Order: sequence, then structure tokens, then C-alpha cells
Amino acid sequence: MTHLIVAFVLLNAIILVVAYITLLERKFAARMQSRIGPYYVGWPHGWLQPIADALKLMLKEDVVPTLSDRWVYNLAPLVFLLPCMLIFATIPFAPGLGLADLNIGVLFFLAVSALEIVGLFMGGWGSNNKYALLSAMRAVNQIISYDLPFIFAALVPVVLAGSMQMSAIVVAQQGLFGWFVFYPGIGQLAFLAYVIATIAAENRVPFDILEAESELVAGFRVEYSGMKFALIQLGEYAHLVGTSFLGALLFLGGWLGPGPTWLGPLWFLLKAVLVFLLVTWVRWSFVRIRVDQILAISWKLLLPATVILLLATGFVVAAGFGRGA
Amino acid sequence: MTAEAIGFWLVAAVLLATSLAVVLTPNLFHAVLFLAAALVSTGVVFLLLDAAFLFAVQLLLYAGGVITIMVFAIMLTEQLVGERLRQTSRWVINGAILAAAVFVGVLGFVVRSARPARPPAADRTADLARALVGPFAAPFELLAVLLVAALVGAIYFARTED
Amino acid sequence: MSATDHALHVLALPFAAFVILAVLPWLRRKGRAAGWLSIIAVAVALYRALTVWAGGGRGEATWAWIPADGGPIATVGVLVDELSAAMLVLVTLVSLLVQIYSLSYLDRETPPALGRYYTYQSLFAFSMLGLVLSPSFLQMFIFWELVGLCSYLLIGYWYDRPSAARAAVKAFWITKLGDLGFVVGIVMLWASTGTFEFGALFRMAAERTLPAAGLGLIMVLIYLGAVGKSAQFPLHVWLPDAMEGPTPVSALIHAATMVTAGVFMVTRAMPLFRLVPDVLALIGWVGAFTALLAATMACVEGDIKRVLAYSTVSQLGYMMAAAGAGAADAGFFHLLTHGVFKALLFLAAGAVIHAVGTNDIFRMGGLFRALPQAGVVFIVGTLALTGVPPLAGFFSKEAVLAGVWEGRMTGPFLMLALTAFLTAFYMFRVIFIAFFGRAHAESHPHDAPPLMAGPLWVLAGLTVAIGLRFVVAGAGEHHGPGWLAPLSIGLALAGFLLATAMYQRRLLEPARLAAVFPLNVLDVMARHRYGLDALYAGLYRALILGFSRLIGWIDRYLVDGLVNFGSAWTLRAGDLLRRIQSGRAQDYVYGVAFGVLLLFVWAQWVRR
Amino acid sequence: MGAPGLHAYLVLAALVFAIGLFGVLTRRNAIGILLGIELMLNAVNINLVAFARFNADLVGLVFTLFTIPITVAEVGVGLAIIIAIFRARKTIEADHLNLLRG
Repeated sequence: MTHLIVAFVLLNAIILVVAYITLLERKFAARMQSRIGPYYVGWPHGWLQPIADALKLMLKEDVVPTLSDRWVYNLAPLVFLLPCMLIFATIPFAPGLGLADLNIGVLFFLAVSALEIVGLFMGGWGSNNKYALLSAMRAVNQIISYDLPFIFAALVPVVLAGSMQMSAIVVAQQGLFGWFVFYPGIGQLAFLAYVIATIAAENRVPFDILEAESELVAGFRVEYSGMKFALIQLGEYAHLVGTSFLGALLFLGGWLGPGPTWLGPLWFLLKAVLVFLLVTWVRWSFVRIRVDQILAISWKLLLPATVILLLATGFVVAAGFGRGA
Repeated sequence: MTAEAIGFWLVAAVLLATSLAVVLTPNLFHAVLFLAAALVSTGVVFLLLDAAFLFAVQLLLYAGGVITIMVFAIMLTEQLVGERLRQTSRWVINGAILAAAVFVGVLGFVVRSARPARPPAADRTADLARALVGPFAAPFELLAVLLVAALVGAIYFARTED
Repeated sequence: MSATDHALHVLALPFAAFVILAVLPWLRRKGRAAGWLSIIAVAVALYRALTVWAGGGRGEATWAWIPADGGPIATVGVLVDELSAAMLVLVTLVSLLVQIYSLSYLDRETPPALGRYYTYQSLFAFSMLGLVLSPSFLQMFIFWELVGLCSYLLIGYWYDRPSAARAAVKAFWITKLGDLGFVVGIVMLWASTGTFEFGALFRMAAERTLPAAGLGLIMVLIYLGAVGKSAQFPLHVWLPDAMEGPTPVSALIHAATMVTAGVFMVTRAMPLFRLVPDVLALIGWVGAFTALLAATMACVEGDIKRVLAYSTVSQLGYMMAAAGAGAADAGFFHLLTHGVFKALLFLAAGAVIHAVGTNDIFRMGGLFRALPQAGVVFIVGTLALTGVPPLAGFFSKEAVLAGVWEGRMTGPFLMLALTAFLTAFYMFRVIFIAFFGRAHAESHPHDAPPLMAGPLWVLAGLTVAIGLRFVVAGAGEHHGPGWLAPLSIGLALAGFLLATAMYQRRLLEPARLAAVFPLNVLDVMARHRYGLDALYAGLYRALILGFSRLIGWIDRYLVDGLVNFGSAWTLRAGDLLRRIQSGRAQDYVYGVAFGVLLLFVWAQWVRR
Repeated sequence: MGAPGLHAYLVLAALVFAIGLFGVLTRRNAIGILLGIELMLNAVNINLVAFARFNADLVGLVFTLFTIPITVAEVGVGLAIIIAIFRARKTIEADHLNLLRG
């Protein structure tokens, strides 16, 4: 029973975090473009904007296209959202504070997040819209291409820590400059690869071809409106947040930080927001690149590089420089 | 009824339902989606059997890989056909009889076999890893060769004529 | 080095030449180069053979061949004694001269054909040497067949001529008839004694431990091999036809060496033949009869090579008669001298044929003037053959006649005496018709080139030299009654005079003489070769072909019918079963599923 | 009813296997057949894992770990073949793919 309560609390916390992280992004982007961003809803500085957005979406009309594959169309947001939420199941926010600290935690995260593509494709297909379908095709292309570098990059800290258990990985990063991002050479490169793969896997600019507004209107969710649209948005941002948490956990030492133990979750959140802002910074600074360039970057550059990196990590660990127990 | 029993019967029901849907639904795309559901529920069965690692592998490879490839194939062929993905069945009665006969045959073995008690759960992931680089190292390497061969073969088959 | 080592060298040299020519086509196709390789090999072999002969070393060396529990079943090796040493010299000498002679005689052949010829020649030299060196019946039989094969190949050398191809096959099959007896004989001998080896057999013969039962039959069978190979009546018919081969081949194989293998074998196995006097008597009678029969046929023959072929048959009969009379050494002596002068005669005839372009003596005439060298050596050979002292043939013929007389074989002796008369007659008949008489205007033949003349003069010289040596040293131990030498010379002279009267002086018209009563019958019969060829042909057609047709019918309708029946049903069944192979993968899955079900049933119910 | 024993898993696997076999036997579409094959392979995997679990044994797990990638490779090649066939014959109806008919 405690599990269920924890899960319920966690779910709502995540939704809250996701809601406000959208606000953060909007403010951040606005500042980058010398604007103010949302300002009027709520006081001060538009603090109620995410709540208003959610309410608006919930009240909007739910449109189902006549020629859509109705079941698939309706189920798609759920199928999309489910894995995006499940990825938080294994993330420990502080020692002992998490749903399930599985011994294969990282692998679980990767496996579940791979399911996201099914829902995405269901949405693109079920809409029976050519923009949506094209977007879904591109999504499959891009996501399976960047899944592999993402996994390899994420495996570097795993190998260094000698465990797939997330808490063990955090424990392995204790000490001054113990974070894996500070691990000489390997850590920085792996973190760079992780961020790039994250940007691509989350379909953010410059890798946002699957919802390229100028080409595909709004990508696979072009036909969605109202609550279903909200679910998809929620899923997307939840996935991004989850990936940011994972990045913070793998490379930035998770809950480790100065101060008392109860500050751990705050540190963790701060680091995750840092990773998120890194991604957002890139998003608002670059322009979109072409499909073939995206695929070429993945298969010709990122994948070989991460494989070599992983191999090098293996050698380093075999040589006795690992941090594992 | 323990929680595990509930989980098992639930998952079994889902698995069987989705499996049946895979072979019965006339829409090929739906069939693939049902297959994805069946595969995920198989993964949950693995979880029930304390094989979390295999659950992850199942999801990662099947749900990610297989479904993606399937979807691709449907897309490509459908695009070429230019018609909806209706698929029909033939000799349904014959197939049902034969499949049922095979099931009964297997069942005959199952009911006559011993019923071992369930040993206590243990984390076997590390053992699995050691087995892969220990006694099963050679098959593991061969698997890599097989995957490369399959990759090259698939590229060769599906390449465009020029 | 021991004598056996030398003998092995003699054996190995032609074999090496053969192997080189056989496996190096580019060398073989060069023709003359191949010829020189073969000639050099046989020349060195001759040198070695002379070493063996002059050295007087004797010995035997054997190696186990077919191993068995109780010692080897068969051995191979070389046996060097007086007999084989003399044969070694004869074979290598004649081979060498013939091969040199052939270079010129076959100068119109294409290089590949010439290379083939010399390949066969080398193989033949090897085989013949192996035959004479054999220490056992089995090895002898193997080489016996090898020389038979070479004879076949060389008779059929111009295989694009139908007559040559037919003659080759005929020679092969008729000698095979004898060989069949031979091989059965030696196997029976082995079955009763347990050995093929001459040494062991002779020891048993000397110790009288040889099982007597069936020995007569065995020796007759072995003798049959000699009958075939040495062209004895009634298997002599292949030898005249063998003249289809090139003349040097006739000189080497069908006069000097291979055909004497039978005589050699009988001589070699004489200790065994002595145990069965009846067989010896048979050999004597058959030999003498063969001599006479062949001589009569030679008298009416117009083809110069065939005359010489009949003459060879006749002389082989002489040798066999001597062997049959117990004077095997005399027969072997005649074999050696005959080998020299008959080779001489053939080569001289070859020179004539080469110059004139025909075998027919009636289309020659007055050739002595045009071809003095050939004429002289031909006359020397004729004198030796007819037994004119002091040439080689006189002494050996004398020895044969004496041996037969001493063997108390009056009938054969009379036949041989008559043969001596006929020999002189037909040989001088050839000389008068071909070398003297009226010359044909249209031909201007040229005498033999040096490569041909050289061997001729060497052989002529040898014929004279051997004779002179015996004049000085005295010949052999066979001294017949005092009247024998005058009788022999008288018979030869009578034949010479008759030939002179008929063909030189034209005192007697041959045709009219042939019409007189007993002669006309003989003439007709001789011209038809006593019907033997026709008999064989008839037998062949009636028996062999009939049998073959029967077998053919059985094969075509019974055996093939069965097979066709089976294949037709296989096809039909395949047609039926083909439907299973629908090409649809799912149908195969049905098959697999059914198989699995069957397996279940078997495992669940049947196996328990 | 207590915790499900080995037999429950085996029967479940057998059922899935039979369903997959049914799909393989009755589907006309080549991709449909492939889906059936996937189901059958999954049933086998369930068996392997169940045996490994109830025998406290490792081999079943290792084998499952092997079969899953092999299945993926098989699907990849199979689909490539289907695409190639489609290009050549303009159909993936298994009934029409009987070029190997005897």
C-alpha cells in the first residue's frame, strides 16, 4: 500500500514539476530573446500560467477526425504518456526516497523510455493525416537512431560505477570532484554525447524535424486537441524531465551536495533543472537541420564515438580506475 | 490469492487476449500493436518470474526494435500497395483444429510432468553476466556474428535496385 | 654393381623415356626430339645390356609385391641368367636400330604422331625387357600383356586406316585367346604349387616334388599362351595382318622380339615342360606343321611384308619344333640369329617399300640396280634365312634340325626339311621378282638415306660376323648325322634352283606348274590361307556375334525394361507426390505441425 | 488458490504457442505470418524463463537472452525478404508466393 501512496504522490509531484518547467522554459526563452515571457496570469510574473494552460486545454473541445483509426487515435496519448511516467519509477530522489530502486534501474529506464515510440507512432498513424504520418515516420527514424548513442552514453557511468542500480551510481560519485562529469576525459565526452542524444531523443531544436512547424504543421499531434493534446504535451515534458533527472543522476552526482541530508532532493532537482536548461539553451540558439544530416550525425559520428568511448571506459575500469564497489 | 497470483492471472489474461487479437484482427496495423502489447505482457511475465533483466531486454529489443521494424515494413508495403491493410485468413477451421491439437499434445506432457516447488527468489543478474562471459562466451560471440550477418543480409535484400 | 642392378638400369631407361614422353605433351609433340630421347635411352640401355651380357654376372633380385600372412603371395624382380642376358642384348640392339631407322622411315609423319610412335616404342622396349627379366610367371604375364598392348597400339599406329585398325583388333583378340589359356594355366599352377616363381618351381621340378596331377593340362594351357604370342597354328592368322603396322614395327615386334616371347617362355619353362613329354611332343609337331604350313602360304603371297611374315611364322615353328624335340637351346639359338637377320630382312624390305611406295612385289622389278644397298643386305638376309654357310642362319638352322633329329621326331624333321626347301624357294622368288627382272619404267626410286642404311649395314655385318664367329669357334653341342649339313645346303640349293628356273630363266611357267594336280589344290588352299581366316570369321560371326545379340536383346528388353519400368513408375509417383510441394510456406507448416503431432503421439503412447 | 506454479506458466506458454501457430497457419499476409512466428517464439521464451526460475537454473535465462536478439535478427531479415518479394511480385499474399511449387 505504501508503494501506491508513494507512487501517487510522486505522480502528482512530477506533473507539478512538468507544469512549472514549461513556465521556466518560456521565461528562459523569453530572456534569451530579450522578452519578459508570461507575465499577467497570476502574480507576480505569471506564476499561475501553467495552471491556466492546463485548465484551458481541459475545457477545449475534443475533436476526433472522422476517418481516423478511432481506437488507435484515442489510445495513443495514453500509450505515449505511460512510459514517460514509468521512467520515474526507478529514480531515487534521495537515499531511500524512490518508488523502486531496482538493481537494473538504468536499464529499466532505457527500456521503458523505448516504449514511447509506440504511442507516438500510434498517434501519427491513427490521425489518418499525412503530416502526422510523415512526422511519425521521421520520429521512428530519429528516435531509433539516437537511442543507441543515448544508451551507450548512459552506460559510461554505469561501467564506471560498476552497477546499474541508480543509488549505487550516486554513491560512487561521492567526494570532491567525484561526479562522473569530472572524470578526466571520459566523463566530459560522455556527458556531451548524453546531452546531444537527449536533445535528439526529445525532438528539440535543432533535431526537431518530426514536428517542424514550417513543414509538418505540428507533427504527429496535429489532429489532437483538448485533453489528449494535454496528455501528449505532458508526456513529452515528463520524458524530458525524466531524462534530465537521469543525466543529473548519472553525471552530476544526483542528490549529493553540501548541507544536511534533507537538502538532497533539492540538489537533485537543481541539477536536473540545470540539465534541462542546457537542453533548452541549445533549443533556442540553433536552427533546425535536415533529416539526412540528423541521421548522419547519429550513425557516422555519435554512434562510433560512443562505442569507442564505452570501450575506453571498459579498459579504464579493467585497469583498476573504476569507482565501483 | 496473493498479489503475485493476481498479477499472474491478470497478465495471463492480457497476454492471451492480445495474442488472440494478433491472429484474429483483420487490420494489420492493429495486429502489430496488439503484438506489442503481447510482447510487453510477456515481459511482465518475466518480471513475475523474477527475471527483471530479461524484462528490460524484452522491452528494449522487442518493443523498441521489432515493433519499429514491423511498422516500417507495413508503411513501405502499404505505401506501395496504396490500399488499406486488410488481411484475411484462410482455412481457419483447419488451423484452429491443428493448433488445438498441438496445444493438447503439449498439455499432455505438462500434466504428466513433475510439479517442482518454487525456490526462493534470488538476484541472478550478476550470475547471468558472468555466464555470458564465462561458459557461454563462445555462443555470445557467435551471436554478434549472427547479428552482423543478419544486418548485412537485410540490407542486401532490401536495397533498391540500381 | 651387380648384374641385377645393371639389368634394372636396362629396364628403367626405356621406362623413364616412356614416362617423360607420356607426361610431357609439349616434348612428345616435338616428334624428332621425342625420338632422340627414346633412342638415347635405349642406346644407354644397350650399353648396360652389353655390360650384363659380357660381364657374365648372374643373379636374381625380388621384392615382395602382394603381402600376405604366410609370406608374400607374389613378388616382382629381375632374373638375370644366360637366357635373359642374351635376350636383353637382342631386344635393346634391335630396338635401337629400329628406332634410328624409324626416324628416317617415318619422316613424312606429323611431329605429334611421331612422338606418339616413340612413346609406344619406349613402352614396348620397357615391356619386352621386363618380360625377359621376369623371375616369375605372374610378372611375366603382366609384361606379356603389356607387349600385347604395345603390339596393338603399334599395329594400329595408322589408326585412321580401317584395315590397320581391324588388324590391330584382330591381333589383340587372337593373342588374348592364347593369353586366356596362359593366365588360367599359371593360376592353376599356383593353386597346385603355391608359387609363381621360376626358381621355386624349377627346384620342385628337379626334386620331383611338383604335384603331377593335372600338370599336363596346366602346361598345355601355358603353352597356349605361347601359341597365341608366337603365332603357332592355329592362332597364327593375326601375324600376317599385323603387317599393317609400320615396317620398323614389323621388324622389331613381329619378327625379332615380341613374337619370340612364346619361344622364350617355353624355353624358360623348359624344366617344367620336360616333366610332361606328351606336351613337348605336341609342341614339336605343332611347330613343325606351322613351319610347313606358313612356308606354303609364303610361296603364293605377293606382298613382300606378308612373305616375310609367313617366313617369320615358319621360323617360329622351327624354334618351337626344336623346343618340342628337347633341344630348347637350339631353338633359342635360332631365335637370336633369326632375330638379327629377320630384322635385317624387314628393314631392307622397308627400305624398298619406302623407295617404291608399294608392298606388291609384282609392281617392283629390277630394283637391284636402283637400290644396290637394300638389294645387297636383303640378299645377305635371305642367304642367312635359307641357311647358307657361313652365315648365322646356317648354324642355328643346322642346330635345330640336328636337335629334332636327335629327338627322334622323324615326322617333324621331314616337314622341317621340306620347309627348308620351300624357304629357299619363296625367298629367292621374292628376290628375282623384286630385285631383278624387268624394271618398271615409271619409278625412279632412290636408295636408302643414311639413317636407314646404317642400321641395315650394322645388322648385315652382325649376320656375317656371328656366322664367321661360329665358323671359327664351332657351333653348339647339336651335331646331327654327317649328312645333315649337305642335306640342308642341298635343300636350299634346290629351292634356289627352282626359283631361278621359274622366275629368272622363265623355264617353267608358274601358272602352268600350279595347275598340275596335287599342286593346284595346294595352290588354291594356300591362296585362301587354308580357310582358317574364313573359319575364324565364320566362328566369330556365328558364335560371338550371335551371343552378343542374345546378350544385347536381354540387356535391351529385360534389363533395360526393368529399369525403364522402374523409372516410369518413379516419374509417375513423383508426379503424384509433386502436389505436396505446393510452394506455399504455410502448407509446409502444416506438415511440420503434423509431424510434431505424430511425435507427440509416439512419445505419449507408443514409447512407454 | 496459491501462487501460480510452473504448470501455470507452461500452460500459458502452450496457449500462446498454439495461438501463434494458428496465426501462422491461417494468415494470408506474409507479415501476419511473421507476427504469428513472433508469438510462438515468445511462448518458448516464457517456457525457458519459467524453467530457469523453477529449477533455480541459469541456462534458461541465458538461452532467452540469446533467442531474443536472434528473433530480432530473424525479423529483420524476414522483413527485408518480404520487402524484396513485394518489389518483385507486387504482393505479399502468401498464397500467391508459390514460385517453388513442384
